[in-house]
Amino acid sequence: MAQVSLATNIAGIKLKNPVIAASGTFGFGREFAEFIDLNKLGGISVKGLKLRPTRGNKPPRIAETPAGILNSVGLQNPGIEAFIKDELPFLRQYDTAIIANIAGDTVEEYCEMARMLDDTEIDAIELNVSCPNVKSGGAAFGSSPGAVSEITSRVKACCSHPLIVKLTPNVTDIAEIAMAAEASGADAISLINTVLGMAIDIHKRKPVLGNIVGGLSGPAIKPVAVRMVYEVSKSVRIPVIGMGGIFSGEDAVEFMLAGASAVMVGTANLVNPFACLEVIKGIEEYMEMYNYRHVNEIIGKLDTA
Amino acid sequence: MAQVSLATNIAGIKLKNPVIAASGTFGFGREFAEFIDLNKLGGISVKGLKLRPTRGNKPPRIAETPAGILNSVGLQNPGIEAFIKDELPFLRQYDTAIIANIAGDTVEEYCEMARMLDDTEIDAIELNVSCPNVKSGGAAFGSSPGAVSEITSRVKACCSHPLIVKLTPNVTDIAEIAMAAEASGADAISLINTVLGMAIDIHKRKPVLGNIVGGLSGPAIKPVAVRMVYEVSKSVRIPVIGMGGIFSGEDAVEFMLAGASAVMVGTANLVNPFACLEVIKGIEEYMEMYNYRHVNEIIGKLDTA
Amino acid sequence: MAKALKEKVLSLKMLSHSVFRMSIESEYISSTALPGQFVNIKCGDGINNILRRPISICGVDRQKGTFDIAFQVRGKGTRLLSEYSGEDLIDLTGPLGNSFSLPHTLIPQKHSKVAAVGGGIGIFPLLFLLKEMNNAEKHAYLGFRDCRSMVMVEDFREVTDKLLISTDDGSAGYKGAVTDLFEQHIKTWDKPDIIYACGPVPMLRKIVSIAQAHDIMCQVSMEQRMGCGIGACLVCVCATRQDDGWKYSRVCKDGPVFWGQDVIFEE
Amino acid sequence: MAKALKEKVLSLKMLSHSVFRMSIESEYISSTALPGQFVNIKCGDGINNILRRPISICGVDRQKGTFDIAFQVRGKGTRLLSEYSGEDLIDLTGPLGNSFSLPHTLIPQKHSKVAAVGGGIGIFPLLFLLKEMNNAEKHAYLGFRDCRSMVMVEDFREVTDKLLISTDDGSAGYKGAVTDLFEQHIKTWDKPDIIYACGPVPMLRKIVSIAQAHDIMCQVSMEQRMGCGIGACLVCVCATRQDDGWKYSRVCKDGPVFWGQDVIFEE
Ligand SMILES: Cc1cc2nc3c(=O)[nH]c(=O)nc-3n(C[C@H](O)[C@H](O)[C@H](O)COP(=O)(O)OP(=O)(O)OC[C@H]3O[C@@H](n4cnc5c(N)ncnc54)[C@H](O)[C@@H]3O)c2cc1C
Ligand SMILES: Cc1cc2nc3c(=O)[nH]c(=O)nc-3n(C[C@H](O)[C@H](O)[C@H](O)COP(=O)(O)OP(=O)(O)OC[C@H]3O[C@@H](n4cnc5c(N)ncnc54)[C@H](O)[C@@H]3O)c2cc1C
Ligand SMILES: Cc1cc2nc3c(=O)[nH]c(=O)nc-3n(C[C@H](O)[C@H](O)[C@H](O)COP(=O)(O)O)c2cc1C
Ligand SMILES: Cc1cc2nc3c(=O)[nH]c(=O)nc-3n(C[C@H](O)[C@H](O)[C@H](O)COP(=O)(O)O)c2cc1C
Ligand code: FES
Ligand code: FES
Repeated sequence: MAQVSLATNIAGIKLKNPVIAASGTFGFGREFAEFIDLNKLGGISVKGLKLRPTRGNKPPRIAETPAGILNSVGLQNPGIEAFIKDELPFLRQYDTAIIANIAGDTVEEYCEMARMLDDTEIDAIELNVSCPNVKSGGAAFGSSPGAVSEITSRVKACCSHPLIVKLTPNVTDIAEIAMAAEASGADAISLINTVLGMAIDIHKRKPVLGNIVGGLSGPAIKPVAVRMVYEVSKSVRIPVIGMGGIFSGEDAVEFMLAGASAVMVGTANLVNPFACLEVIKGIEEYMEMYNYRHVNEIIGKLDTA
Repeated sequence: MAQVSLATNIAGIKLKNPVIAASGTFGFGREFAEFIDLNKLGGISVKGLKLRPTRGNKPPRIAETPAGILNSVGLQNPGIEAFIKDELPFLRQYDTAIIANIAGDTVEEYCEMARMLDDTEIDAIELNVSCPNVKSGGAAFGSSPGAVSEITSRVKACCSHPLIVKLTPNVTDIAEIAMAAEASGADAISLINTVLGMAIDIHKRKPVLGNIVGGLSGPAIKPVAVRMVYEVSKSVRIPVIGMGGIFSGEDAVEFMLAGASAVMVGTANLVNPFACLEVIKGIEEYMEMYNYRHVNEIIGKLDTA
Repeated sequence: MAKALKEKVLSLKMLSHSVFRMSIESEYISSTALPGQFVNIKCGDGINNILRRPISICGVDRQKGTFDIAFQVRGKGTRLLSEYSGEDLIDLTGPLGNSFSLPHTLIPQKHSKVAAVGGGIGIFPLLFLLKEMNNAEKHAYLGFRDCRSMVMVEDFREVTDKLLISTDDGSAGYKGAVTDLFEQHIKTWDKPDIIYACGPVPMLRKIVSIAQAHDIMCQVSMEQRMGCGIGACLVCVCATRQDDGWKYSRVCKDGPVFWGQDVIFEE
Repeated sequence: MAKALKEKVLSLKMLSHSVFRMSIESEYISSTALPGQFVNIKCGDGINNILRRPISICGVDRQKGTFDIAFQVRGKGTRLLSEYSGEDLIDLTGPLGNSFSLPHTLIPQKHSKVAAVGGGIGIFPLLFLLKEMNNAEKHAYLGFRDCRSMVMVEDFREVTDKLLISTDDGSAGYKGAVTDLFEQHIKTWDKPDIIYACGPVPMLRKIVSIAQAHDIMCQVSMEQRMGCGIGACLVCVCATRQDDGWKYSRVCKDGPVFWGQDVIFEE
């Protein structure tokens, strides 16, 4: 059998394989370290960090929907200082890319966090732009090209780590937003974050989630995610990291064919602590089946003739 | 057991119950008439009509995804004249609301169709604004409040039937779009149309659909649809017709609690020719279980305290 | 007229590593189905696996009130179908689609010569068709991948006057495409009056061109991904010729059987 | 330490119209589980029904290497669980969560008096707890909807010195809430040293207030909708007091057992 190489390099981030644990579904890695060898992962995107400790939303915070889940954790968080002091040293023990996913209420908060991370040993920053911009009416930063431009260029100016901008799918034109991020200095794009959704308990006549609305993730959103990765990959030159409902190697290959240079696995971790490892193995098997040696032979190789 | 009444009246359209077959999944009713008594339906929204006969998209036109389907029929269609001549007389035999779903490439086409329908015996027009506006760059009419305003007011000016504007979910702010439709004369809003998605055959390394992308429908999108119906119902005063993944009476009740005055059943018809009837029965059972007598006791009665 | 039915599975037999034959009790289907028609089966729960799966009727027993299907396990739906067992109820709609035109309706005055050409899962509807033909000389040409994939050969032998087999690897019968086998035969032998074909698109395209070259009537049964299966949703189309050009016809309602010359085989 | 396991189901017994007890073979769980801990079970395929379902361990047999769970069928997940049968493999993670503090660790010098108060499905972890207690006088108060819903009464009788039962409709035992039954008892009778409670939130709130009124140590086991079950996703929280105010604690990792006075019962 041909020796396959899953190693890849995205915007200066070295990955031993293209599979990264998605933010918010993997904590700071500690709990999963009981189940799997974190050294085997391409990378870990940590739970979204905020400048200050944050309590998060009122429970219940999760609901099951057809082939998906809704969550409304709302960035419960020890704060970035605690992360740097208590969590990063633990994570740095492992030979895997550590991505700091950050979320702010204002552009200034994002910048402050980026500066605080600047002399830490993380491999990249992932800008979660799905959060509401508290200063300008509460629309998510990620919902307009202008806001994405501003936040990207401002953060880029104050950090030396590779900068991944993570897009929200709740927009009319995702390619336009991705292009704005690219033009403003993003080194890579990751997508998609969760799709806004809601579930109702018809017997209690109440929303299931304490927060009323939440983010839909899991296999249900995979077709939407694949489409957006495809659209974005065609529109930007920087690498794209795809996610949304990846549960198997085959799912990951769909994203890679659509143009993703790497993938993130989120919801799957919740049901299966070995999910990331199984996705890695599945990609490997696919490559062996078709005699590919490098992931580059898959990435963007969709035939749309 | 209390006698429940499912009859309702939406923007002047009398419905014997709040369950309408969704456009594109029920043809012009002929095929379903073999399986069910069309008189039992609240209404039928016919396959999207175009001004001229239309071939539609290249097959394959359907893919199965987790708890959903993707379709890319692309408005295959005998044209509105043939509808009026050959199909409407058949449909008018039945005592059920007939809604003409229309789709144009330009505002003028929409107006022309509305005029042609004006002296026919339909009960309402449903404006499918998910189609690309050929004259202005190909973005869907429904993707900006401005375009929705224009098309709504222009069509409203040339038709006397109640006008339902059917929104696309592929937008950043659905409430804003709904408000634009309301302000421009819409008598009701229906939502959601399908969510843009894509599926890839990793063995052929090709999109599954001949059209590359398609519209996601079915239970997978239900949380997104419920959320949008909730947001729109809070923002407009005109009635809202909800749809997206309704397979049971319980699903329908979710939409009604979220604010929908009526619902449409789409994808469920494809797997189960009795789907609409089962949804009607399910709503009835729910009302009996909680001793409701009128659907108004459910509509919008979500407790979000 | 098609009905939505819940019928009892009587038996499920494994015919090869991947092909199963299922007998289903159904007074309605067995008494109304015509060769070429299919049923649309809800293999899963209809929510997580939404779409029904179209499977041809491969035989009926009107006395017993039963009919048979044969299917290959390919993906999720057919895998679920292979897990049914006797006494389970199966949810299906049918009989669906048009049907093959029987020889006596096409050439009433003659004991006609008929060739049925099938490839892979395309052979199943032909069994029903051949069985229903009287007053015809029946030749069948069946193409399989290899000898391990050969199924229903005895059933075909019973209802044909001549049976020829090809395998891609030559492990049984003629080595090569069934279209080549067929073409050689009509060159060296009396040509048939009618060809019925079912199988993959490249095979059908070839058969139609052979039929046209030899001026033989030809009907083909098409496959397409389906939604409703009853003609309402317009997802299952194939391109067909009409006077003023072409249009998309519904495989589930206008087909699955088309006249060979009417079909425009895309790419 | 929790593990992800695929274990063999040994038996499934129906205890009432909606409650089942399942025995599962697991060397690992039976030898490591502590009372109050739970397992998180993949009831469906994990794709269409994504979330695991948390179910308390209601007993272990260390000799045989087995453990038991008991569950009520409520929705999709527990319904699927009730369809398992002997020899099936069950996919679970566990043992998860912290555990009840046993009396001898809380009051080492004393043969303490213990009250276990359970309502509905909340009784199950208490059975394991009561069984694991030595050197204590054990009273249990179990609340059921009606006599049809009463389950495991004999099991509880075996591991308690006194067992009291209430039903909402009075069809067995005390008529009314188990909290009222319990409150009457500590008024008329020697108060316990420790209360362990598990059940619906209103019941727990009441028990905690009774405990505080009488100055009794009290531990409660909380329920919350869960994601990962291992502490990583932060979806399963309940509000708990801390020095400088309050925070959200993870029921799956920091709990499910909390000190009564630490929990802020919302709404
Ligand atoms: C009219 C007709 C008659 C058929 N008769 C038979 C038969 O007798 N025996 C048999 O084994 N097969 C038959 N097929 C093909 C059969 O329908 C597919 O093999 C089956 O749907 C595959 O489903 P799956 O879940 O196993 O595969 P998946 O790949 O998981 O299916 C995904 C989707 O694609 C569709 N699909 C995949 N392959 C095909 C195909 N070749 N044709 C149509 N839809 C497809 C499925 O229906 C489903 O909607 C027939 C198809 C048609 C259209
Ligand atoms: C630590 C813990 C221990 C438990 N122990 C037991 C036990 O021993 N026996 C028993 O019968 N039940 C127990 N439960 C409750 C049990 O988890 C729920 O009844 C079950 O998850 C319902 O799932 P369902 O699919 O039947 O219901 P559905 O309503 O279909 O479930 C939908 C979602 O809500 C969640 N959910 C629904 N009700 C609850 C609930 N009460 N608590 C937590 N999540 C819920 C489900 O896990 C699922 O994610 C326990 C819960 C927790 C948190
Ligand atoms: C419980 C949960 C918490 C999440 N928290 C975050 C977060 O803090 N920051 C972030 O950028 N994305 C967060 N996400 C989104 C995921 O990282 C991912 O973008 C999304 O879930 C889609 O991928 P999936 O379908 O594989 O889960 C969260 C998702 C879930 C399910
Ligand atoms: C096969 C198919 C064809 C459709 N065609 C149309 C159409 O012509 N016009 C329209 O407004 N919506 C069309 N729709 C969208 C549905 O009417 C409905 O808005 C959508 O599918 C969501 O509802 P559902 O999940 O119940 O199907 C179509 C949907 C499907 C599945
Ligand atoms: S499958 Fe719906 S028209 Fe053929
Ligand atoms: S369920 Fe994930 S932290 Fe508790």
